[in-house]
Amino acid sequence: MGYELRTKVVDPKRNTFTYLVERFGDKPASRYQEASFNIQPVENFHYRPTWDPAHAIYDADYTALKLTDPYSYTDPRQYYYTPYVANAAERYESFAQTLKYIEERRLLDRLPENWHLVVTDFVIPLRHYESGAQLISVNASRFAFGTTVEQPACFAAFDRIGNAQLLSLVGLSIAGGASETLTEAKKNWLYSAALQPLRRMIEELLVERDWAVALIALDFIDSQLYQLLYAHLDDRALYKGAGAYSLLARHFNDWYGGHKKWLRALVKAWANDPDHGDANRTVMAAIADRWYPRASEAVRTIAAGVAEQAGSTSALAAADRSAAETAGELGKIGITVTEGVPV
Amino acid sequence: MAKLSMKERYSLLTRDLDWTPTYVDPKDVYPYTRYEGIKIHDWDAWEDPFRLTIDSYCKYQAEKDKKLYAVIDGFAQGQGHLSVADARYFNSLKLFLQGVTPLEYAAHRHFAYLARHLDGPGARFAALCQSIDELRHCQTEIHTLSQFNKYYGGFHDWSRMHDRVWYLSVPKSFFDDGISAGPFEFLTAISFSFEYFLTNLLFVPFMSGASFNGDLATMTFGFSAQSDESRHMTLGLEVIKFMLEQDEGNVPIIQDWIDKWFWRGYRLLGLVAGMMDYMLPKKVMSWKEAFELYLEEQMLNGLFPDLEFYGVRPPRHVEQAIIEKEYVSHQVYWILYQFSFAAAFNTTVPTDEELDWLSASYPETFDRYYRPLWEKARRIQDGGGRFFFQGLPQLCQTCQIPMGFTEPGNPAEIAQRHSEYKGERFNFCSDGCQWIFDREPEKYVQAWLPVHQIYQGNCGGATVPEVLDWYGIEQGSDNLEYLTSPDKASWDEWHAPAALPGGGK
Amino acid sequence: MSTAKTRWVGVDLQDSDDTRMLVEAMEVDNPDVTVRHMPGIVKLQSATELVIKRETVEEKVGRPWETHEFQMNIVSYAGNISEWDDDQIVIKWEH
Amino acid sequence: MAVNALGPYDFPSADRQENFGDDMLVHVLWANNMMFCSAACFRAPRAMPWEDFKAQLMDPWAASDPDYEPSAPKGWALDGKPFNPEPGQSLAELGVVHKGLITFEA
Repeated sequence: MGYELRTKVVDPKRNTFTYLVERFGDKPASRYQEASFNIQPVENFHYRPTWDPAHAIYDADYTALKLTDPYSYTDPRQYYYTPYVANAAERYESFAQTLKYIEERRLLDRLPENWHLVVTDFVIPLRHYESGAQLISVNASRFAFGTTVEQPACFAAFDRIGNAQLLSLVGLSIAGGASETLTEAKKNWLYSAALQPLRRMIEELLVERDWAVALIALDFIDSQLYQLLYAHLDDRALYKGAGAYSLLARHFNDWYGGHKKWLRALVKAWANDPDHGDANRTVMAAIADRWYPRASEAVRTIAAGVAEQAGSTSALAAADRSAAETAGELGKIGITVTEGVPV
Repeated sequence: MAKLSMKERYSLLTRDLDWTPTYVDPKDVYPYTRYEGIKIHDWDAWEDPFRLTIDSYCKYQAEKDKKLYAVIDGFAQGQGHLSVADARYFNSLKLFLQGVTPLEYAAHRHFAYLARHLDGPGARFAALCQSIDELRHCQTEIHTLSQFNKYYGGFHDWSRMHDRVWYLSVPKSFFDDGISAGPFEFLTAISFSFEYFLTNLLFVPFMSGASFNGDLATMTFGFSAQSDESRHMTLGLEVIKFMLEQDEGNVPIIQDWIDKWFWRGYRLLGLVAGMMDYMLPKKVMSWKEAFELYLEEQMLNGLFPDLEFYGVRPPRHVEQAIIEKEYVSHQVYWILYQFSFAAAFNTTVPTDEELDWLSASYPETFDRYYRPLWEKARRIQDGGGRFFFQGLPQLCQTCQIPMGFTEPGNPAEIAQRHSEYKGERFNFCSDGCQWIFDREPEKYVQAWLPVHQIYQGNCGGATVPEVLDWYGIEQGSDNLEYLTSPDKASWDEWHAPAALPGGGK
Repeated sequence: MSTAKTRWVGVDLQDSDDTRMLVEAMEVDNPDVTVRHMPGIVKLQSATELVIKRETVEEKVGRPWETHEFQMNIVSYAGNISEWDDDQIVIKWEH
Repeated sequence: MAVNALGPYDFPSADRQENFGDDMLVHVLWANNMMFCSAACFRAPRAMPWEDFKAQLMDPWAASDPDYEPSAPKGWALDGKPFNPEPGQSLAELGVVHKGLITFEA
């Protein structure tokens, strides 16, 4: 019977799902499109949340930033679960290989003392920062309106906890598989003066009810912090014989390079929305007024700590540069940053 | 160097990432975990239900997906849809895509809420993994079933239908009920009741059914999803034990939730019961057998003696479900049969062989109550007609299924219950649904009941064709009788003996 | 139903080539296990508990095997996973 | 019992009488005929005379079963209590309430 069947030409009656035909035309859809468009329920919700009776189960009003059509936004990486997880698996595998290489050659032990201190006192404590970033991202995944918007936030949350785990693995490695370095790192996160503005800002973002405000403000930090620690110091590490630092930093720098694509594209979509663009720009400028100086201060305080404790002569200038560069980048996509930019 | 145990290492990589905020009030960081009355004294007592770090999660999941998509692609390229038992089989998949896939998505979204808003980092991490898993399930289901959408009706507008069509308000309202509850009730509802207690009755029939009916693609996605599901089950059981151990005052609250969500879930599974006994051309096992095996044997005899230790008894109204196992599938499919003019799947009178199988599987009830109905339906059909309920049905305010269920033990008498709340009357199909309403009438009065919404003029118009248009149902193709459906016609055409071999491929 | 109720623990595995070795390993470590084949599924049940030991599985598959890998095969289970560590997985009822 | 909620939780019923204007919802169950899986639900003016309700709404529905005879229904009950509707009485006069239930046998 199988043989007979294969002798017949069976033409498809339909190219894809109706709502994709309506959106993209009558042609076969990509797997990203099938997995991401018109998935979330949009109407006829049965009951109001008891934990927030003022809103519906899915509600565009969980943020002040609006999209006329939530599916006007597309993740430029076109990640749905499968490519996301395949890429993530590669990233972790590649990190594991780096760490193995470093361990085999005892490169962490061979770090110059001040670079060792940068790792233990400034970088590894950021596993808590990443963990806070995870909470902010996963909140966006719950409360955003529309699957193309919430889906990358979900992946970001997963990435952030992944980053926290990678940083923790470095800590475990430094302590020869024991937990002391992580215990120390947590103390630093809680008490080190250089990290407190950062921790304070993250905590305040955890009580911010508008998911998009928290996500954008988080990126104000990310952009400057990743630039300082994983790009600038990576560069310096190569000059200063801190090979292990450079090898590790590269992974985080690469990650942020991919990560920022989806969020910046979302900012653009908000800024250029046909109906809400102007209002969104006003809201985003207000977010920048409130949070950008805080982010710059948090990162600058870390740079000052690195300068003071690890003897860096370039960190402060690098922090200022990255605050200015980030402001410039944001300005191009629709967030006017006026406060917290060094002159 | 001392290698840390899996448990210690896992703890450092997950819950140790947490810290107690000092710049803001921790209560404001986790505002949703105190209003339900559940008391948690020590989140550290949480036992991680599984210990998978992000790197190994991604490794295993990437591997699973690689295997899965290879099967999906191979099946599609080989025109696998032509080799299933019969095109009638696809109706069970239509129901699955319209009714179950959206629930996977809803779970994705609301486990994200738990991953943010539970106070305990161990529990949050487990919820985060489940959130992304559920997205996987939603998407792999869409991708698997997409190939059938290209050839058969009923698949093409599932998400719009889930928001609008009458029988899909049953699963939708079920999940909306969970989402709109607090985090601990949601965990009891979905993690415990649905994922642990009832999941086997949902997935095993569908996946074994797929396997038995030659649908390798669906079987593979189903089993691949189930391999994640075992983690979710472990979470469900841990959640219940954790809450019960934390405070004695939690016990009665959780008992109430177990009672509510058993009945809520059981009513929803009525759709699966009808699917199993009627929509699968080749039967895996009867609903009654599955119920006995998975619910009675494994849960009531296995799980509940364990929970008795904490002072939890088997769910209220479970004895009614046990009585109903003799007939509930017939009642549900009889509803679907006579309302399939308004559904995005086809139904038909069972064949003689199937009628005999049903008689043998349900010796107490089938010949006495249901065979005569099918014989009459067939006589009508033989005379050129088709029996449809020419009107709209009475709906249960709670489960939203047409009120076709009967007095326990008497399949001939439709059960009618009603309650009054603020001077208005509300109708129910059963003691269970009435009890659920009476506990929280403020909630259930909001229900978007499809029949009532049609009568209020909110569903596209006053006539059936207008409503079906609004539903997104392609009339004459998605709906009505299977034997006269385009699905059947294409299937016959594609399987007609070839006079001459056509092309080479 | 009988009056003397057996409290089964069980695990349903996907009926695949990989699973066959797992089932063999479980038969070694769980003498009272019953194995039942259903469409697409192998159902293992025990009246006491079910243990999956890394060592035994490794002997059967002839390569290193992490207990995490068990999740590649599992479809469902009944009981409580009371242990899932580097060396073994134990499924039983606690009380 | 009441719902536990964070904040006021009091929403109007989705199907309150006023949403149907001068009409209401009426359920009719053919009690001894399993062909109909459930009772039917109709929207009808409260002032509609019984004879119109039966002829215009109920009879066409009951005729889904080819064995239905419009003269056959007997044993009328309203919410479980026997009643004898007169052709000219309106639904309101008969005491039918919004979402109430009329049963018959045939």
